[in-house]
Amino acid sequence: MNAILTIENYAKTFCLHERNKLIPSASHVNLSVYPGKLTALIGPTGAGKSSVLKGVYRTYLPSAGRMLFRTAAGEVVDLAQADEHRMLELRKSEIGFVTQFLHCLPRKSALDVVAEPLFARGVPTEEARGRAADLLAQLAVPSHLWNVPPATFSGGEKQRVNLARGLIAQPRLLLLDEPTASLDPATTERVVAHLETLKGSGIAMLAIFHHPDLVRRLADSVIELSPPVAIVEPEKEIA
Amino acid sequence: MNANYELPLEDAGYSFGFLDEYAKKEVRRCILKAISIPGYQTPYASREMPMGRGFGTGGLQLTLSLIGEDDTLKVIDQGSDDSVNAVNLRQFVQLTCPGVEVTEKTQEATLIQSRHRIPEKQLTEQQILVLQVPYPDALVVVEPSEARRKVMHGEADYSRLLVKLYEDVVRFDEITISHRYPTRINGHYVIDPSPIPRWDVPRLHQSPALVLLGAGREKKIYAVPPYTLAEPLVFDDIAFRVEDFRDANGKRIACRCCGSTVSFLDELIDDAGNVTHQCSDSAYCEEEQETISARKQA
Amino acid sequence: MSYVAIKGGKAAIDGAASASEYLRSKGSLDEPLTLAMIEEQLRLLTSRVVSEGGLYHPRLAALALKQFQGDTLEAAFALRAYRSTKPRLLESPVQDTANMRCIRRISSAFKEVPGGQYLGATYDYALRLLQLDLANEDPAAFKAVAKSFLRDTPETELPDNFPKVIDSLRAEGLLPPVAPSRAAAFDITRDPLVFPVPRSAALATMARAETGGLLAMAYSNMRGYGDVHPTVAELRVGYLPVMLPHPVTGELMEAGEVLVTECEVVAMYEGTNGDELPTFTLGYGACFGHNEVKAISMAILDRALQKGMQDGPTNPSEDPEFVLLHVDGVDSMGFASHYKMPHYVTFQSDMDRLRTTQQKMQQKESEATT
Amino acid sequence: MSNKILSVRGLSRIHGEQCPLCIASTGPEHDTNICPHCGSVVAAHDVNFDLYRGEILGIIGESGSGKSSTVKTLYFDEAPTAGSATFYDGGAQHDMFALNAAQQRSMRNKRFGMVYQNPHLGLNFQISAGGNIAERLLMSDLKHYGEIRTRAGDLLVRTEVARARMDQNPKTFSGGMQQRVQIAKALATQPPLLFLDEVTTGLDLSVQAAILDLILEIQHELGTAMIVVTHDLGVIRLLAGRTLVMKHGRVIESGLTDQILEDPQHAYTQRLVASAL
Repeated sequence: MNAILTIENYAKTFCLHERNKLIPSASHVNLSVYPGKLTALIGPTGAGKSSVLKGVYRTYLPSAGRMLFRTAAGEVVDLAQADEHRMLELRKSEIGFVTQFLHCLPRKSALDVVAEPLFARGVPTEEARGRAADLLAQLAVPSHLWNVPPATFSGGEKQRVNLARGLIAQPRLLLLDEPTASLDPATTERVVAHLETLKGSGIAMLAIFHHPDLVRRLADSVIELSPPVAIVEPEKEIA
Repeated sequence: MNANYELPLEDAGYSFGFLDEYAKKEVRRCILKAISIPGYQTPYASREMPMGRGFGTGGLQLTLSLIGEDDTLKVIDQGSDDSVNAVNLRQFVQLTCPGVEVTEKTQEATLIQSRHRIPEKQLTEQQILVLQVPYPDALVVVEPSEARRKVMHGEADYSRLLVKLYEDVVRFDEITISHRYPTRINGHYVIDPSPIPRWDVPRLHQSPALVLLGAGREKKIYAVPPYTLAEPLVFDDIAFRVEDFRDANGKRIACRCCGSTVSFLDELIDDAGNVTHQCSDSAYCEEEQETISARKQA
Repeated sequence: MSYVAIKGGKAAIDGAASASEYLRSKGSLDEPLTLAMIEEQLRLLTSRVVSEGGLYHPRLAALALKQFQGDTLEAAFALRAYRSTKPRLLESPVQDTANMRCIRRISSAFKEVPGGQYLGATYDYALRLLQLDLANEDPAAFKAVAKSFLRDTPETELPDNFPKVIDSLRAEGLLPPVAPSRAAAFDITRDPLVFPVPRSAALATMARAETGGLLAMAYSNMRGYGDVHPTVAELRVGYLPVMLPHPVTGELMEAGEVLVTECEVVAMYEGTNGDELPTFTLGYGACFGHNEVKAISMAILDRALQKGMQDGPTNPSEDPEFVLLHVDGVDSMGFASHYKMPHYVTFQSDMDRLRTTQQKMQQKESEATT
Repeated sequence: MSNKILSVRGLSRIHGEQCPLCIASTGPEHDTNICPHCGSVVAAHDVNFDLYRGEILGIIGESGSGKSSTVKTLYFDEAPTAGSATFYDGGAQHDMFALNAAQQRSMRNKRFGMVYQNPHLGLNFQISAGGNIAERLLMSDLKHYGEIRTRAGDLLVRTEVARARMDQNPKTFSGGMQQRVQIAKALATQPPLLFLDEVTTGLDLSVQAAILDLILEIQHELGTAMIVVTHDLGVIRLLAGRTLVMKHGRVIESGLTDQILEDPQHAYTQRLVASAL
């Protein structure tokens, strides 16, 4: 089977100009992600797990390596080099990212926050809201909250809205950064079930979980990262 | 200063048409330009005339530049041949243009200079109407800078003028412009047609007579050539309306002298405080009266 | 009077003319004013009229003042209308005011200037106390004034002309060199002002401007609606020989002389272009006759307008349209007067609009209350 | 490229006389945009970007960075010193700075919209809110009073200004409402490209959020491409997909907005982001 994402020798180093410091966050990362499979990243804090996800999403500009993504059209794109407009296009239609934090406009209802990725793809408003409602119900967000802006929600409620928003568009590649971090066991169970369904439908996933249990249950392959070696002598020309 | 200096008193005689010939030629050149670009305000070097700026010096320069010994001139102000300013201007032309005939009858005139009115009687291709203009630019109400107005005219950008009409309708349910109604000539330039009442605006449209407008103080000449479009600026769904001369019962008020119900009326208050109405065009009114008395005699 | 809405115009005009003439001659005196009296004894009044009338003819100015009973606006107007009947026969070359035979010449920029300061005739330092003995002046005493002045004034060798103060500033590099004039001067009696206009058009317009109007505009700049902050480099009053080409030989010859007031103000420097050194800037004013306030006002406005033409106006006095279209006495007084003319037709039209609007509003209100 | 709406290349705006040293002696590395040799102000130099249909591009920087100058030249408020901009509109492409003044005004009136920080620049305070919108409709040759009323009213309702306030003068409105009227006016001709210059600066936080929300909704509904100029990272974060960072007249960095915020490359941007956190 063809990998949807192949990472070759990814490395990320931050250059803090102010303090004249180079801070490595990941290095020598190699992995592949396949349709319908979940690749889990494990390793101690500081090993660069999030760095890999952000590199794939291009929230970080990779310092080295290639990230070959196979598009729906069968084209292979190096996400490390892709044009910004191309990246925006892929984010809209093929690559989803569920982070731990919810960024959204303060007065938008939970339903519209979740439905937004569908709006962006041109799904009619009512249909998009319907699908958002289904998903929120599945994730046990009480229906009286659906028309309220999530700003006032509890941490767990926010996280579920965030998840729903990340999952709704069913991208071909889903990046998950501790998606169940602040959820109670019952809700975690619902999320896991849903992720299994998505996997079953062929979605490829690259994920970080804070619980080894979840890795065992969901991962088809596991990549262990170790912290990169600290750079003692800052090299100015590295950006 | 030379104490022995004597004034050359014989110098008081004036050449035909008061202005020197170079000046008249320049005015005629500007008239030709104005006719060629209907509605465009052609700048010209307006000369000082021996009457006040605002008293018709622009119209007078047009008249004096055009008039020849075989012309017949009619001068009116407020529709009347005998109003002070009309008399004054006519006397001046008579003084400086020997041989020129003057008349009060609209149909006899080859050249008509007027302030604030167009004669009621339909003008002909053989006639030129000269209108005196205090403010030549319809855009001045929305834009004080002449340089910017010139650009707006060039691009036929009259949206700000239309916004003014829009605001009028919003506030008053009516367009409140009473006279000097902005009028679009030949589909491009919007002119200030001089302070004629709205009543007279439709008569600019496809007029057989050449209409020339002269602003002396503002130094502009513009024209509505014969048989040219002249359309008051309005919205598609709000009609242009002329002055309404109906009484409280909706009946058209008649002139108290000639009984006409189709002319523009002056409203008069007599010593007893009663309001009566009379034709603003005095020559028209007299002719109507003559027709009536002739009919009576017959 | 019963209604004569618009009849009887001719009689009214004739009557108005004789009534004005009556007021001119009524009173206690048997003698009419002579033109020489006006021209000589009211010389500053005559100066205003020749300058605002744009025609250097002091005797006709005196006549106009007599005819219009001292109204400078009307008198200047009459000179202008007279001028309209005259063709322009030729254009003079540029006249060099360094050739001026000065009767007064001062600089407030320097204590001493080449050629010296000549205070001449001025009221600047006079106490404005009414000189009551002039009320009944004895003709003999009147004659004696001039005689004793001439007797008591030592005969000194006054130079024929004085160097210009700004020439020394130029020589020092404090003022930019004279820009070679590129185009012929703009003749405002032949061409209308179509904005933007060249500086020469602005200068010509201001030279004919009404003194009070020009002063008001300049004063707004001095007070703070502007920032020219001028220093009078030189103010001179005197007789300028008018040089005209001989009709046959073309050689320049003196055709006469005109009394002129000229003022040059120096203002602070502004940002410079490239590697040129910064210099002061110059404002120029000049008019016919002896009228110092007008020449100074004009010089300040010239500087303000040059700034406005270059950088865009930030004050009314820097806006060429605003200044040049509102300072002409003949234009402005004519238009103010024209409001006295009948406006029956337009007012009828106004009433029609107001009544219709009132009706509509009343209708709306009554609909709202029912 | 069919998706492109605006393409800007080598755009420069220099105030004052220029000398050959202007460019070499200004910019972030010289910590100034004023040429020390001739005093010219290099307000913006060598700005390049492409804008796609429906995209929101952020331009962030302090005052004097050149962000407003860039937008002013594109909106024809100022003429550029150099560079080109191509506007792709319904199959046609226009070399914007080669158009004559009348064509530029027409493009600005009919195809662009602008919302200024200062409502006095965007609105005529002598006339009603509806009249302000009517002006733009009249510029694009709609001359039917009734239809103008309906359209203007609908636009105000869409931007959450009560229809009942349509005939009132905007000077009686709150700051937030004035911005809504400006947005309604800018949208009157349904332009494919909208410029927003510090539109929320100076407004209360809650009002800011509501305006930003409105802008996003409009972008979703109408697919209007926007260039958002701001000094506020929060505005960029919420609105813009891509961002240019400007300083002393130069674009010092550009990228996807989340990348600019989380992985800024330039020292200045790092400082900017650090100080906002």
